[in-house]
Amino acid sequence: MSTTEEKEQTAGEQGGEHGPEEATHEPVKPGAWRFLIPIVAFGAGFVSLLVLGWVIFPHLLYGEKQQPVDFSHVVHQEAVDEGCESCHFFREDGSFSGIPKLENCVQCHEEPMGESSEEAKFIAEYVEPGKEIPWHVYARQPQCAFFSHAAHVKMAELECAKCHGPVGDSDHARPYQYNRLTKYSRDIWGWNIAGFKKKTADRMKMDDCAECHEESKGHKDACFVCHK
Amino acid sequence: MRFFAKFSELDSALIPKGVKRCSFQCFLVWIGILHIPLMVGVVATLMCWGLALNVTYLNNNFPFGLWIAADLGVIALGAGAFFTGFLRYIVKIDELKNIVNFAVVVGVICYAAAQGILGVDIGQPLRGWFIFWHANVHSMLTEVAFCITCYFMVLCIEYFPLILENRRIYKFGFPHGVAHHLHETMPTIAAIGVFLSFFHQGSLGGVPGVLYGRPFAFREGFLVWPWTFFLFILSAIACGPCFTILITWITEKFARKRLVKRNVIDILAKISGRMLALYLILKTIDTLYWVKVAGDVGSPFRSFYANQPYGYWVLVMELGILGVIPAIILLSTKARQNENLLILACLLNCAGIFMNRWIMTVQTLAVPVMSFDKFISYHPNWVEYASTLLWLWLGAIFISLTYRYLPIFPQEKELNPY
Amino acid sequence: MDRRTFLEILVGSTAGAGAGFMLTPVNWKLMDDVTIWTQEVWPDFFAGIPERGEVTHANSVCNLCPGGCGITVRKVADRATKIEGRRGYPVNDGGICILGAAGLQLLYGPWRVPSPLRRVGKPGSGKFEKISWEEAISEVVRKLSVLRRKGKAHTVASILGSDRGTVPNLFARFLKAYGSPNFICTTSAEDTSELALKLMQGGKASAGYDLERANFILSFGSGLIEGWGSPVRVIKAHSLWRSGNLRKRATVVQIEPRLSNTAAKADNWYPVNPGTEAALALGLAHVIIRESLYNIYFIRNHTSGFEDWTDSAGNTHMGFKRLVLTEYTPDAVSRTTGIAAKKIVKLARAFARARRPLAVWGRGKGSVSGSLYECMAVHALNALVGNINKPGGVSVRPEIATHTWPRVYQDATALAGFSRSRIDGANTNRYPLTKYLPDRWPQIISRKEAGTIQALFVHDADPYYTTLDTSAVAKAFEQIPFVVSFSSYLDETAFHSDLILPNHHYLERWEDLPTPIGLQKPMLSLLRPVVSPQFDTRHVGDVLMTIARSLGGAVANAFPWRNYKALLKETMGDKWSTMKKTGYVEEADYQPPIWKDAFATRSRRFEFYTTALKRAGMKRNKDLDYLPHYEPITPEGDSETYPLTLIPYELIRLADGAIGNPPFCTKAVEMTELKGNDIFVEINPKTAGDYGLAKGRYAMLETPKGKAKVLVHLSEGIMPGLIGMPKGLGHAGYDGYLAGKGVNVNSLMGVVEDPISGLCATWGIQAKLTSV
Amino acid sequence: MKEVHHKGHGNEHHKGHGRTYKYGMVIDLDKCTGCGACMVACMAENNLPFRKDNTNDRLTQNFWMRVYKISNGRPFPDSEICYIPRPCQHCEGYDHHHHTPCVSVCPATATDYSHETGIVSQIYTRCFGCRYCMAACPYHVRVFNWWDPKWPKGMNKYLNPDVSVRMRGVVEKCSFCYHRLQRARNKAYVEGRREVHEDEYQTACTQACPAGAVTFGDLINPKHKVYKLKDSPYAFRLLEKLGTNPKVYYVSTKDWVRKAGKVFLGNEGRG
Amino acid sequence: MFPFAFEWVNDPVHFVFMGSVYTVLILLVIILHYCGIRGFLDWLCKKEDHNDH
Repeated sequence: MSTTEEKEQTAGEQGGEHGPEEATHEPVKPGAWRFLIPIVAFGAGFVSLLVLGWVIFPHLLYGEKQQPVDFSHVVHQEAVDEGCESCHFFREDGSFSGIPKLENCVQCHEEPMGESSEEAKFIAEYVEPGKEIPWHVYARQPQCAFFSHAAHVKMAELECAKCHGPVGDSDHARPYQYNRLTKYSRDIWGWNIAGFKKKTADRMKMDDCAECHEESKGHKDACFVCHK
Repeated sequence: MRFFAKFSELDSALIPKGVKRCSFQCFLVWIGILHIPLMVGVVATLMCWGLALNVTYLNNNFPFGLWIAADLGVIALGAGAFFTGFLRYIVKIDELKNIVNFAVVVGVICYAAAQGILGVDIGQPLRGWFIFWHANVHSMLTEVAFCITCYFMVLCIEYFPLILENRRIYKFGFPHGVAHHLHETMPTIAAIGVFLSFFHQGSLGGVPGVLYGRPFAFREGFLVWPWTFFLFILSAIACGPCFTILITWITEKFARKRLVKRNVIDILAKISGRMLALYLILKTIDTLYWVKVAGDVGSPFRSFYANQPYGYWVLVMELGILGVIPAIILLSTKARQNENLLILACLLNCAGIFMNRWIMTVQTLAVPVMSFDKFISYHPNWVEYASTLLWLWLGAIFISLTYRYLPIFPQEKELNPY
Repeated sequence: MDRRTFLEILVGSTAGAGAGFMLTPVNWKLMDDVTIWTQEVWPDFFAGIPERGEVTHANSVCNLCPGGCGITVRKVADRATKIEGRRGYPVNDGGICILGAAGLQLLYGPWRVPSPLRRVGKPGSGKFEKISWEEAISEVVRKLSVLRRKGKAHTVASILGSDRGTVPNLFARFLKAYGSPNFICTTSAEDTSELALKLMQGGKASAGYDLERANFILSFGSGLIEGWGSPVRVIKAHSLWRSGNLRKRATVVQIEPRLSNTAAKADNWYPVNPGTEAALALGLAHVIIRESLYNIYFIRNHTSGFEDWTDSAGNTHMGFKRLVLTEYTPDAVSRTTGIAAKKIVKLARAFARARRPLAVWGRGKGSVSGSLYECMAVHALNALVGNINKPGGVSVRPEIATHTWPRVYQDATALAGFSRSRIDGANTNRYPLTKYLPDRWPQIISRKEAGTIQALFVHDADPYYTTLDTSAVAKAFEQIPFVVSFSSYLDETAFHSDLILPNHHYLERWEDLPTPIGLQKPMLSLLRPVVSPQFDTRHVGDVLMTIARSLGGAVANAFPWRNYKALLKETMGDKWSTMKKTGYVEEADYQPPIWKDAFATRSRRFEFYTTALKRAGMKRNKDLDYLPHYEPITPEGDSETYPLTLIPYELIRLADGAIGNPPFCTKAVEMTELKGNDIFVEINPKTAGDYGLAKGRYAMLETPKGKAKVLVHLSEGIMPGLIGMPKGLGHAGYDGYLAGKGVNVNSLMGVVEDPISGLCATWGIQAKLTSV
Repeated sequence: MKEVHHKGHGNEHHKGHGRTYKYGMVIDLDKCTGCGACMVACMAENNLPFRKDNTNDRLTQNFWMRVYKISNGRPFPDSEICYIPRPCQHCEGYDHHHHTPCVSVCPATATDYSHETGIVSQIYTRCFGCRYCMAACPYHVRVFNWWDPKWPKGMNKYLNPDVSVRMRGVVEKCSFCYHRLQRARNKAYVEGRREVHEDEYQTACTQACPAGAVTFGDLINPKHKVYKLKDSPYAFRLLEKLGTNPKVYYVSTKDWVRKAGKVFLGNEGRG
Repeated sequence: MFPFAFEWVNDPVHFVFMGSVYTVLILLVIILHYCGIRGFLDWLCKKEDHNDH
């Protein structure tokens, strides 16, 4: 139906309309190389989106906060007798205490125990006014999840590090990153923006729960095992 | 004014060669008029999304209402696309090539409408993708969702070459080539479409049919598979072509000229009539059997029709007035030739399918199951109507644009030389 | 660059960007995150989901009704999240009623009074300003000092929900020291019942019903499962009756014109003409006596006034037997009550022959005081079958003695004021036996000259809503220049007060609670703070003591305690430690006295013929007046204009007293009782036919006291000619969750006084219902 | 149309993974007084919303436990009333024949029948509100969140953290207070037990019922009270004939109540 | 985890259903790419012709 004459004609007619604004790209090469133009343009668009998606996007998505006190698990591990359970213990009703309340801390820290400036700050800012420490919880699970520490630690005898990683060996509290959209801790999706993980502790999404359940129990379990 | 002139110029450059279209001003006014009800629909949709579904008359007794009935209805009406494609590319009824493009256009609208309405209907549209990601393949809705999404893709692929065939786009070499090759593969695509459509048209029957807690819609054993399955396919392919005819006729009325030759229409009408007749026979058997089964287990049949507005008239209306009458018209060669009768038959047939889908969903829910349930009636409110009719206006705009700029009626030039 | 190059670059880079985008995690990640946003952030935005925390439980007692159930409050961190029935508690053992379960809505609701409020708008306008406690208290003190100085101490009155426990006693003590006799409490069927016991058995005690062991329960309109007595306990007893092999451990007979839940659950339902229950009771007595089915031993040895008797002056008096045998033949009773004579005979035999029969009295939940003679007639049935102080019967139950307070020293002003006669007319020659007549004072105030009451304290009561003939109450309130409410909630009375001094909510405060109503064993339980006060509220006891101290002089001296808790501790004495530990003390081994010692009447016997009434100075001379008999309490209104009779009915799902119904309970109200803001009245389809009324349609309900637009509900469970209307709706106070829903049936009713006690004996009112 | 049956057939699915339970309920209608405490206890336990303009028509109000008032329809004075508390029936269906009506229809696997506990779960964060399950349920136990979960100011304080607050646009229903089982299990695990005692796991309505009309427990454990109660000659289940195989049993000595409850279709059903 | 099916269960229904879905999707993708690439190649050939011309 169409003819080459028509094509050239229209191009000639309207060519001047848009030209100058778009001249930022490489100059037009005449002749045989011309067919490369769309290919190069394709490549440029492709690469810039890749950079945007993989490098810039995570910075936009996640915000960062410092923990109120730079807590050293190493120092505390040495000071206590019963390992993690000295501070992260089970209550009588089977629930897990999670991050200790101030009252637990005060049992030892009524007065400064060491020289550290962080401890001094902690005592001045929280112990003395009796204010709870607003910790940011790396592993905070969503409202809809019921995570039973008892089932995992007491029954399945999992190590804390299996999910939490080697927190106990940390000498400093790492910065807490949170998803600006969902308010989740970054640890849930994992620090890899693509969601790839190497170790079990790298991610805490439902898939990861299901993966482990499938390995150990042979099935992913019913929804209500962990949901509420 | 200069802008307008520019656009007007562009507009005339886009209009297919050798056909006459109304003036650009006239077209703009027409599109503008369509935007008035369209905006009402948009407002209704935004209300549903913004204020939650309490703005509708749906309630806990009627979780399904107009929207689901409309969904099932438009999918059936859109069956014209797959069935015409099937006849054209697989059965190879060559005349149908003159209407198959338009059938695709109607199909695209219907399937887009189905998805769009579902997008308003569900309470959490932002999570709608769960139906694919967390699919429960035992659910009829999953099957339907997968099929209509895939089939919508197919329809888009079928529609795509039409765009490429636009006068201006076609001039570029690349689109030309793509369109050409797409045309080549069209039979394969049509076959995929037929496969998909076949399944979800049937599965739609299963949507209420598997609800064994709702004895009104529930069928068991042979009656559910393959009976209901094929009943739904049959009903869809009986009315789909009729809907295509109806829309073609309406388009012709607006265009004020013939666009498709009578013999093409007649073929579709004839096939539609046969399908409808077959459907009615099977549906009657199904109904009688259902009455018998219902009678066997304690005669709730009467109770199904005990509460107005769902009395026995529903049965008479659905099968008689909206079933037998159009079937007779469509089967009779003489009656078919009368355009008024033909269009009446198409209208009745399409209304019949809609009524059938309404009965299968809304009446199913209205019939009390527990002996101490209270009968409650449901009717949609303006929000539901507006957000559903929105797709009518969108469809009208879509057809207007397609008709104006794309060569969808191959016989138009021949029928209207100038 | 030419147009083609531009297009190629545009299309190429867009396609490249598109392809690149598909290979980034952005789309998948955002799709996931948007979803999580809908799952977590969105609901949280609306609901404000609180933090998780440690779960603890705290025990206390519910005081939303006189039932006194033990409750266990589940807390998460410092929030109370759920009220449950306390397991092992003597009253309710783990069960809880609908209102109790919704208690937290009252605690955290927006209808709480957040701080002391002073009215700024016109009276009743509901416009208040927040003021400090000091300001509020000093305002009260200022007003009270002025009144006292002017010698008008007696014009101060208080209306309370109860007269038992330390807080009511503090009020009584305050008024006594201040110089006013007008300590008024709202009354209920319990008051009439106590009076009947006093007259027939002597002494001051409440009735305890051994519902658990009774095996034939004859209920004269008592809503046993609608909140009569201590609701959970009675419902538990009901379950006991329904246990056993054939689920018939006990037979329950309900006598009531309407098919209430109790009637529906009863083995037999006798729809009686409303207000004729006494006649039926006496008709049953007739059969029992005629057929000698009564407990001859008890009647012969421990009762007086059964047979005709001669007094010391030689006058012969009619005995109960003669009265009943002559006046209440089944045929006569049948004509009055509308129940077939045959049925009466059958019922009487069944009742008397049962192993442990028990007749209970108190219409509905027992919120209306009722007719004294009717109560006596029913109690006479209990006496006939000899179940007084017996297992499965009715017994007297004293209160646990607590440490008595030092005597109040009244100065001259106090003495002068205190000796004036009461505003409500109780304890006068006209009504010598009655303690309070809370339903009478509105009329009295409106009749008498202004200034009768200069200040009114309201605590634990909502007279503005609960008193019958609401418009008269409103008028009375207008006459009182200074109304102080101690309510925790913005109820009607608070709404029409000049000053609100909000008390702590019951889950925030210490208080003692007397024995739950209807229990056989004396008990004392402790209300204790479960959560810290949520608003700027203060304990009413502390506030009252602060006021007294600020008034100075003898009034201040009457309150030597440091604060309310110190007073409570001192009052409880040696029981305090147990109460604090377990939440209650109970005389578990309490046994009602045996017949020989049971009766404190002058004759030391159960008196059918109450000499006490005679001695009290009643100006009545017929023998009949001292015997239980049927004296119709005629409803207001002429039956020409008002051909139908409106009877209010009570629902356990609708709190109809001083506490407004919480939203959960209102949500649970049946759709045949409330629809949107419209209330339903229940009528028989026959009535509907007679008056051209249709199901579900609007109608105008009119009584001599007022009119209201209602919806019509047709029910086969109500006697033709009657209109049933649920109690507890039509609030104006609280909040949109309750206010404006339905009609307050109290506003359509008037007070009909009992001829002897003067208490409100209204059971209905003539009405007409026309379709609109 | 596909043959529809259980996904992950119960028995093989859980082979070697501890005991299975069938939690169920027996409700004694002779004892039930229709007081509504179960409804409110449920609403309080499970963070159910309420609104100012509740029209009490039960059509847009959310109840997990709803008490039906039924009448024998006879004229005065032979009229009778019975109350039927109706939690989720937790239908089990019959293997390979009938399945839990709502589970198989859910397109997103937001609802599931657990063969370990016999509880039909509903995951609000998974549900996207298509309401197919509501159409499937003949008991109307499933309700939709037509509104956003708003509470009057300050009322959010009593929200139970063990139960998620449902966002608008999702379906919700009674869970047999599953979170209580989760808590009870926690306690058992810490104490070194795998089994939860009967009284450790009771639903809110069971616990609240002042009449003791609701009994809850493991229907297949002979030590549990429900085991015997469900075999009462007066026991029936709602719409038994449909073949939903519910796990809520009712007991009533009144014939008309039993008939009203179980009858939909006349003849004896399967199972 | 299999794409598009988190709730994967090893039963025939899943295989058939998901199998069909994927067959359809793959077929469509192949067709689109086939047409696109063929069209592009055609265009390139033509273009060179044109330039030579």
